[in-house]
Amino acid sequence: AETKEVRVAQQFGISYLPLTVMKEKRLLEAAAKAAGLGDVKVSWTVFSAGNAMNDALISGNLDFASGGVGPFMTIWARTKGNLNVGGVASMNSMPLYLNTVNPAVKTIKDFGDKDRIALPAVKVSIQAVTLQMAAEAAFGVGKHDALDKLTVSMSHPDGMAAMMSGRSEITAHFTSAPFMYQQLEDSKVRRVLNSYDVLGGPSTFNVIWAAAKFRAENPKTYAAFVSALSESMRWISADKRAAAQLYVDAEKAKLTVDWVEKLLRDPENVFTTQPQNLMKYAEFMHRTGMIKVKPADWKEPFFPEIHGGPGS
Amino acid sequence: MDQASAPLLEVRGVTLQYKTDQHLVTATWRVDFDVHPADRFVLLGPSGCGKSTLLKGVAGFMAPVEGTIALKGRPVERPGPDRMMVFQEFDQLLPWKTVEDNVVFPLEIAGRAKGLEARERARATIAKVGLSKFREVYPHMLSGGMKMRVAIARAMAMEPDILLMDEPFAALDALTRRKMQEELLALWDELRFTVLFVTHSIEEAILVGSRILLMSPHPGQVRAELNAGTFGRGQIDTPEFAALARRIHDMLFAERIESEGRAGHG
Amino acid sequence: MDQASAPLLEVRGVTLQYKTDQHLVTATWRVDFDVHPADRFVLLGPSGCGKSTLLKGVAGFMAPVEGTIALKGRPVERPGPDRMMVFQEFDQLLPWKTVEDNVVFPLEIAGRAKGLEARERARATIAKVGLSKFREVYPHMLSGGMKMRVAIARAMAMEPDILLMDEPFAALDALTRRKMQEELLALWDELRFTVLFVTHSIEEAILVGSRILLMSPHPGQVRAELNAGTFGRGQIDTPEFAALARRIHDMLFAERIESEGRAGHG
Amino acid sequence: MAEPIAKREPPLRPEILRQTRDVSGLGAVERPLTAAERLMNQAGVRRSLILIGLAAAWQLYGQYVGNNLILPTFFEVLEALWEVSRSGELPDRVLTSLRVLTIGYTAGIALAAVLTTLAVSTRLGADLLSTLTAMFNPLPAIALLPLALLWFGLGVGSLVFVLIHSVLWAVALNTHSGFSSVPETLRMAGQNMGLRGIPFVARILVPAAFPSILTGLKIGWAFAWRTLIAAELVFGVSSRSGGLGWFIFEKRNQLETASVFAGLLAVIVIGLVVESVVFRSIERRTVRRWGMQR
Amino acid sequence: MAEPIAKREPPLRPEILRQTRDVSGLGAVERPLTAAERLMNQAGVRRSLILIGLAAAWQLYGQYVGNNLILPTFFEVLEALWEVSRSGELPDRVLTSLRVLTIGYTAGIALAAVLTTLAVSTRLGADLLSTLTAMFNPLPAIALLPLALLWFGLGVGSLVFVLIHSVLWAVALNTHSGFSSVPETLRMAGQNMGLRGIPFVARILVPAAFPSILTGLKIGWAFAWRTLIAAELVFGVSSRSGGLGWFIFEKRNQLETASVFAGLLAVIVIGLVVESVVFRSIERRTVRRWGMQR
Ligand SMILES: Nc1ncnc2c1ncn2[C@@H]1O[C@H](COP(=O)(O)OP(=O)(O)OP(=O)(O)O)[C@@H](O)[C@H]1O
Ligand SMILES: Nc1ncnc2c1ncn2[C@@H]1O[C@H](COP(=O)(O)OP(=O)(O)OP(=O)(O)O)[C@@H](O)[C@H]1O
Ligand SMILES: [Mg+2]
Ligand SMILES: [Mg+2]
Repeated sequence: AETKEVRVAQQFGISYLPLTVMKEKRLLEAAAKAAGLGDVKVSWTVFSAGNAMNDALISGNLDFASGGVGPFMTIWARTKGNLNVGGVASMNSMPLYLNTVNPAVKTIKDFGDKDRIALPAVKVSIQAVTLQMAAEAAFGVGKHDALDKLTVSMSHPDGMAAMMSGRSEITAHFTSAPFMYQQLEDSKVRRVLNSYDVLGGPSTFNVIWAAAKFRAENPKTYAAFVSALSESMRWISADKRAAAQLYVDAEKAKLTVDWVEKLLRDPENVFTTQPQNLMKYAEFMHRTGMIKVKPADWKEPFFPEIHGGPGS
Repeated sequence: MDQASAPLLEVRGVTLQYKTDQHLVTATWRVDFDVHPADRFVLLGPSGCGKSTLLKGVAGFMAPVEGTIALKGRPVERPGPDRMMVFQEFDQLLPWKTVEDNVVFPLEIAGRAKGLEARERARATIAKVGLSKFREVYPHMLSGGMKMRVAIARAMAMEPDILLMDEPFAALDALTRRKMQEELLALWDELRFTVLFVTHSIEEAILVGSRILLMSPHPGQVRAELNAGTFGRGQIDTPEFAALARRIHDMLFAERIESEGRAGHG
Repeated sequence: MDQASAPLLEVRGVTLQYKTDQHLVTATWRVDFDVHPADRFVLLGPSGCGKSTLLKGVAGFMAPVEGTIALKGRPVERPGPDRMMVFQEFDQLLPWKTVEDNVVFPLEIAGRAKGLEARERARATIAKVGLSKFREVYPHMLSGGMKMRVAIARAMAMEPDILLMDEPFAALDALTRRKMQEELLALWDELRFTVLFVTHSIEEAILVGSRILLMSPHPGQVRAELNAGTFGRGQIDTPEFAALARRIHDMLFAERIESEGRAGHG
Repeated sequence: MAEPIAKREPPLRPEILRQTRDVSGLGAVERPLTAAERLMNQAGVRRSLILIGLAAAWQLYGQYVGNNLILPTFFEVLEALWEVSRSGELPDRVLTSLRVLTIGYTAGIALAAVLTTLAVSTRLGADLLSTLTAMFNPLPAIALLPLALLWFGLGVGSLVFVLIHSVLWAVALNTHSGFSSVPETLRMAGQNMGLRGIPFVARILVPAAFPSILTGLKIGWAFAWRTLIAAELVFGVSSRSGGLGWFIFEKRNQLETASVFAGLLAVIVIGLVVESVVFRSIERRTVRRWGMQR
Repeated sequence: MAEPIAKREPPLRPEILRQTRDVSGLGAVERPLTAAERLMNQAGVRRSLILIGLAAAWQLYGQYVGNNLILPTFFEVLEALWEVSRSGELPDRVLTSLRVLTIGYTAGIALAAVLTTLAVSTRLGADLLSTLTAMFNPLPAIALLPLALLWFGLGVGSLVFVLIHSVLWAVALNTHSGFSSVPETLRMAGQNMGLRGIPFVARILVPAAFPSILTGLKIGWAFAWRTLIAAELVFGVSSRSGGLGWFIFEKRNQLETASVFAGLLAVIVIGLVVESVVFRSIERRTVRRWGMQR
């Protein structure tokens, strides 16, 4: 018999909207019922960071985890051959902006010794990896860590407060939605870098992953999850206004519905199960030694359910 | 009275030492004495000769490094309420209990008396030491002599087999002291327990004691064991009392002069 | 000797009280006395009558709620090394200093002597109290009487204007006590400082004191102020000595009986 | 020092004899205090002054900084506090946190009691305590994460586990040091009554070491708060059940700095209340009344 | 209790007279101990046994769990420790952390000294200390972030600030409680020598309250570690300055659990070394030698 309880984890923020919708509209419960699994209980846990979520998954306290591309590649590489954690689906493709308040900085080549770039975690966050890729492109192979010495670890809100206050050394912030858009509303802030430009097109930001064992033991539940996720994404793209409303209500966010709707309507923000430009990250991370294993193609880290699509 | 011939407490060749990282202090050296039931046994000797240490040995706080201390034929192994002790220090009262509670506490702990009975017994004893007005007060609000009187009351209320008293009356004025001595003797007369009593006063030794152990200076050894007979306060001015006092006095003096001569050489 | 007529210490109508949340204890009530330079002034009175409290007042630890305490005409405001005190408690030594360092410490703090000089002075005084063998030892390794002797040495080495001594010899055996009394008197004879001395022993009061203040029981009031003349140990067996002792004895007794009668009514 | 005037003698004066009076009913004799002195004698007044001073400093500095994204002013925070309190959001979160906190705190204290009792009873116990403390006390909560997840999974169990870790060592260290400092005489007095083992610890050592224990409890309480707020982020929150830590995290992510500070202000207020109501009155009724602390 | 036999009298016995002997040169008289007893008398042996036991328990439990992503075994961790030590990575990080730690710890102690001196000298100081402690001690480090950034910017300055916060209150609380518990007689003895103000605090209160102060220092030291490791994540670690906390975070992100534990093991080892070398020998030379603690 399959499990009666599915444990799903998400993180905080607009990029996790598909899961929020799934939770609020109880899509997984419905899909499970439709698959003939009866009443399945879904428990949702919100985490403040990805690594604790990975610990929870590995220790068997969690079935589906969600997070950035970086942590996903890491856990896939590290568990290959034992736990075999694999991607369930991509969740979205969203850009990451590097914004600055320093008027002298037009491109990343203009950062001087006095500048400091805040990002969620030095060297390991997806922002840091993207910055390294941009640095490699700008300064040449082997120079990918040229800007690392300017980077500073700060959580999104702290980094934003630090840069916007103008009272600290932080002159630039590499962050994600919604912070990056909020920053750009201030006239003194300019965008230096867009991750889509670095990767040459839209790229996956968040991924959902699970352990192979769970999929093997609960194939129907697993399938129900994938279909509920697709359903959720379909619903979002069908009615962006309602999705924005749902987000604001569910998160008790201070953002206005209009603002969120505008963000959702921006074509660079897409909710899709298909990974995009994932291999570029994987190759880079492997080349710089952050992961020990290199996937043969984009399909390798993912479970077959989504292999049919146009991933990359 | 077949018990009379068997000593209640046998101290045989007892050497007591304090050992710390840097120092080794021999407090007493091969001390022997017997205390029989109903004895009022007094330890008399110069400051630092190991009287308190001996009492601690009998009470079970310190194990001898040599020799044995046996109570009713069994070696003393641990402290117990059958040997209530009045310590020399003022801070022996439990600061978190009032005077009355301090006296009640061991009664209840040792199961000597419970509840109201314990309280009444405590009150009666506190009255005997003249502190009825201070029953509800905490020890830190008492004078030195008053603290000692509470400790005396606490021990006396327990009516133990053996009462160990380490200079209990040293901090008391002449009158209170006399009153306390009388109370102790009256209680003894009623219950005939055994007392081991440390004092500095020769007069007190003769008045309170039935037998007196004279100790030599540091490290304490037995100098003499004398009978103090049954001198009461009435006999204080008799020639017999004076003679005994003189004799003890001379013995202690001789010892002192001798030891000082020795210290001079060494 | 024009100073002789002006008192060194004037205590005028001094009431001393301890106040806590629940209790108010009046320790002394409207006490008056004068201490003149070179006086050996003895406070004598029953346990709990406020002798220690009075000494604390003079030392500057407690402010009177009524009346004034003036030293050389100026009110006493705070403690100071000109009034070295020997406390009644055993735990007045600094546990983190050896016997010798305990004696040296106040000398250096008060600037009485420094370095080697202080050390030599300390050693000499420690020898006087018979503790040369224990110079390097920490206080917790001393017996009760030995601790008191260190405290006495500490105060005497300071040679203060006024020496306040709260039953300094209570924990000492007859012989050590006599030796200490003699040392104190010898030192006084040399330096002629002023002593305020609390004791419980009438004999000691007469031997050590030049003037004796008799206090009534709790709360302490002045009962009498007597001249103790210049009795030395040699005069102990004289009828004059005995008469004075008797007189003091009777006064204290009368007081006690009176107060007990009173307590019975109240 | 008095100059040794050539063998000066005390003057001879007449003897004095007095009658004593019955003054046993004597009440307090006090010098009158000025109104200002009386006011300043009230601990409450002094503390309130301090608090007002701190609030004023905050307000002024906040205005000077003038950046409410980083440091909102005191009044802005008060407003936010009123807001989130009225909506019932904050009280809810505070209650959730308090519940977990109480469990963890109590369990930590209980464990500390066991450990220190062991430590004073046997030499091995003492070594165990000091070794464990030296090893585990410096470890941050994340070090316990794997064990917590293995043993308790996500949720309250793990939180409590981490809380115990933050309370246990501080309380145990203080308690044990307090026990070790109990004067020998008091110890002997207790043993003399026949107390041994746990009754000896409970009836002699605990009250005798109470000042130290209280300090340990205060520190443990404070660190339990700190840890709880941090740990709620590590262990995640299921559905809407988060406590104060999550509240702060959420508000921070929404860049509502004033609400973040409102949450922190709640911690401060609770700290003050616990200190002045609980700890202070325990202190007044125990160590101060007993004359063990001034 | 002895049954009151009808007015029993002590037996009359002959008097005894003895000559005493000169035994002033007497050495230790000891009962022989068995080899096992002698061994167990060595604190080092007992502690090593405890450590070995803990390591064995870890190894066994780790094998039982059999998931080295979540809980590696002891030997795997030792291997990782050797690896990261040999490469110089860990020692580097440890040194960085130790440097910051020492600064923060020392500054915290210094501030605590100032605060407690104030607190014992004036009544307002006492109120200030207890109010500040009650308010700030429960606050997590993130609460200080805004102030830290405003005042010290990124990097070491802010870290030190947070460290001070974690050391200060614990040390101050313990010191103040220790000061308040100094027996009245000792206090008076000090004042009697004319000591007042800072000399009085330094020369009487500090040594007299040393057991409490030591406990405070131990707790402060432990909490400084905890805070440092956590704070390196919260406060702007720039890629150049990462210490042990950052090392642990990085390895955790890379799911190199064995290295994470190696980092934690380093904390444990440092804790043990500091305890047994620094604190223990201070204890032996002070409070134990002075008979203030057993
Ligand atoms: N805790 C201790 N550690 C080390 N040595 C000690 C300790 N207590 C006492 N001594 C030493 O043991 C000897 C005897 O001490 P003890 O207290 O038994 O003397 P005492 O006869 O009671 O003296 P006193 O009449 O002064 O109280 C002394 O030399 C003293 O220095
Ligand atoms: N700290 C205190 N708090 C409250 N009351 C106290 C305090 N110290 C002493 N007293 C009270 O003050 C009175 C006088 O005490 P004091 O110590 O001066 O007596 P004393 O004459 O020295 O007695 P003794 O000869 O027993 O030492 C006593 O009734 C006592 O209860
Ligand atoms: Mg003694
Ligand atoms: Mg007194």
